[in-house]
Amino acid sequence: MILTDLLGSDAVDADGTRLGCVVDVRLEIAGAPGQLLAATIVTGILVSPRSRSSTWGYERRGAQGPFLIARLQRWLHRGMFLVTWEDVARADEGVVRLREGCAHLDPRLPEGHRSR
Amino acid sequence: MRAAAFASAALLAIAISGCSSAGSGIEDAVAQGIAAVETASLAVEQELADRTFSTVTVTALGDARRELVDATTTVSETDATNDADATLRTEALSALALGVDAVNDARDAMAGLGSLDAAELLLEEASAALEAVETQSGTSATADRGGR
Amino acid sequence: MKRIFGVALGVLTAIGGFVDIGDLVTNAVVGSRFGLGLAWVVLVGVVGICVYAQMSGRVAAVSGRATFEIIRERLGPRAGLANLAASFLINLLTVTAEIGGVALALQLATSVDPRLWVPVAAFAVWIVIWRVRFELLENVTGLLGLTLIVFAVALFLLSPDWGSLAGQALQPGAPADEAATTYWFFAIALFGAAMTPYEVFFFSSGAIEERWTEDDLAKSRLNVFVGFPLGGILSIAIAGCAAVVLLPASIDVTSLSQVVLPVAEAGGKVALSFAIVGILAATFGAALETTLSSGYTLAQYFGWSWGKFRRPAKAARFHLAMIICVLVAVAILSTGVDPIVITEYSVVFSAVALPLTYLPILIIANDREYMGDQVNGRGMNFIGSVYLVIIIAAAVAAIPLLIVTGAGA
Amino acid sequence: MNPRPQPLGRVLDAHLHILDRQVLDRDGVPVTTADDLELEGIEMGVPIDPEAPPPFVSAILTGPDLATRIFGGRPPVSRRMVIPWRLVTEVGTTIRLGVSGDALDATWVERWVGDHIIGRIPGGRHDPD
Repeated sequence: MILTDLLGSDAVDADGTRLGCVVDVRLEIAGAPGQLLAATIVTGILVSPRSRSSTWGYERRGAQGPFLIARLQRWLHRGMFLVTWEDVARADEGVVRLREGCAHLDPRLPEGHRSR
Repeated sequence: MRAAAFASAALLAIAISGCSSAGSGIEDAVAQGIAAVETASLAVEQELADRTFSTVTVTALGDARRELVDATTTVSETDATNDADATLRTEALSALALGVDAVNDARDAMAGLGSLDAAELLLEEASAALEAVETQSGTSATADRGGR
Repeated sequence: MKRIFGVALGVLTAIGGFVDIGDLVTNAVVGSRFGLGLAWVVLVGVVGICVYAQMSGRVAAVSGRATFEIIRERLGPRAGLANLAASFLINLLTVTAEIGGVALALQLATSVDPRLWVPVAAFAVWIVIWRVRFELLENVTGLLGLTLIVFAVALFLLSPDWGSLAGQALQPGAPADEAATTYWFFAIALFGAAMTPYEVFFFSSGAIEERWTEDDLAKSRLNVFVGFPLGGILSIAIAGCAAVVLLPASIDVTSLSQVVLPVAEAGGKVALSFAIVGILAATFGAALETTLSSGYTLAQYFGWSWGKFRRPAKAARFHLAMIICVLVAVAILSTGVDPIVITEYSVVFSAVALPLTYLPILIIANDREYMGDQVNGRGMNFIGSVYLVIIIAAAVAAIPLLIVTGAGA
Repeated sequence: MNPRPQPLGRVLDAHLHILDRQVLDRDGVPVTTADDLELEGIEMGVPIDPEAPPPFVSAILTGPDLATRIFGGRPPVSRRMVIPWRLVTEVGTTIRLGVSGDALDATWVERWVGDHIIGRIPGGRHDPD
């Protein structure tokens, strides 16, 4: 499976109700140590209930500026949530099914990491 | 504020587009002709005063001639819708022809044929003729359409 | 001492590099039709290019990423490709205009048909890009371009009625014999000439070619905030010369030979030679910058290896793209199309393409992952946002005005 | 909203932090952009076993995948240009590889143009003066 098969899919709950659009996939560099970099595992998906538009991460990070763009982006993606991979039941063409009673988690990223 | 100005300018522009007539086409071409003849005059004047290089003068004269020929084509291809327009077209064409002749004389003079002083006088005549046509078209246009 | 020299050099090249065929032609056209009535647009444009260049230079120096990499990364492949197509076509148009400008400047010096000069100019552009070090080409053309100061000197020598010039500049608005739409059309053209996207692609990629780091930021700020405004003053001087000599004679500028007439009028042959050298250097320098920019934008979008600091075979597609661009420009010019007309269109389309190239930089300049603690301050964000609005307004209005005014005819 | 579980390693979002970023080789030479990622351990249309180990990133995809992201569709697996994820040493504002770009399939066009066109023009293999 490739990443962009998931991105843009509809996220539906166990009853088939649409919850939003899969806008991103959360990864963690935490698996078994590989040759050069520890394995990068999928830990969850990010679902935005109201917008499919591109996200620039404003709703997941502390960035505030420029004010207007930050506000617009936060508003478009208000209500975004993270679903852990354990709560994903199945991925079909254009639809991702979640398990019953899946938890809607805070989508924010842990603070600060910068490298060049 | 500026955005509003831009937007209203754009709307206004769309609203008033499509207003053109034979008269205004000729008027614009005559203005183009005047600009070209004045350019040639200025270049020749500078040449006579030894303030410029002959290469620049020759180039300016060549550009002026191209503009005059372009204006002449525009005028010749204009359809007149009334007698006034037809007369205007004839007069504009003859004034532009004077301009082309004068610029050609100046170019010849730069190549060593004839005198540049004489060409300068011809350019002045052509300029006067074109300005007369412009004044005339301006008045007839005002009568026709109530201004530009 | 060496530091001071370096700083001075940067500022001087920024001044000389600011003016290109678009600025030359548009300012002279506007001056000959509206006097200094549109000088305010040059001010708006210069502040805009300062803001934009400073942000993208800072992003390049701090994060090591050039402008079009950022555009692709933030806009994604689709909007990024639309942006690439627009920027690349405008760039190509500008390359054509600049090479045509070099040919026209050579015509002024020799009175040989510019179409014969086109292949010579194009070959010279290519060979310089192929062989000459980045710093050298930037500094030489920038310094020679400084001779355009002769336009400012000429304006003084013409001893104009300063009061009436100031009056024109301080009372913006269309004169009685010009339509309001034409006035605004030329306002956008001037804005596009001052804020051409290629300048920013070149500036940010140049920062990477010259391996800037955070330590170079102060220097970059000085180059931008001193060099560009002085370049803007040159632009206004070109308009001023046209306003003093050509406007009263009702000469609308349609060719490069008319642009230099006021200089000859004011300062005779000496001034004229400076002007011709200046125009030659400015258009040649800009031809290099625009050709490089076409390579930069393509390579950065697709992730190809690029840069003049590599040997050509190690940035093969980058060099191939530039060769093709120069050849296409020669093909366009060989049809006999007037470079001045191409210039007039290219500056307007520059204004159209600006928002999508500006927005990603504004966003990344706020991204701590890229910028660490060098993110935009509040003041910069405020000005940046104001300009975002201006740029979008100009882009939206440009095409309707182009159609309605028949390109300002 | 519930708090998220405490992460064990570095957390990043695939679209935000990886997609469309520049891929550089060991020496900092651009190789390509990350046009897509291959995730192993998810089969389309197959229920996910909650007990199975989590899926992981197996490769960076480039070339034809850019075209399909723009125009839609799906490239045949055989035409994919793949950079295995195990070659990645660092993910930051760029993705760094631990190998030289010349050794990768993904750079064959660049090498071909360099060898057959640009390298044949005089001066093409020298540093600029």
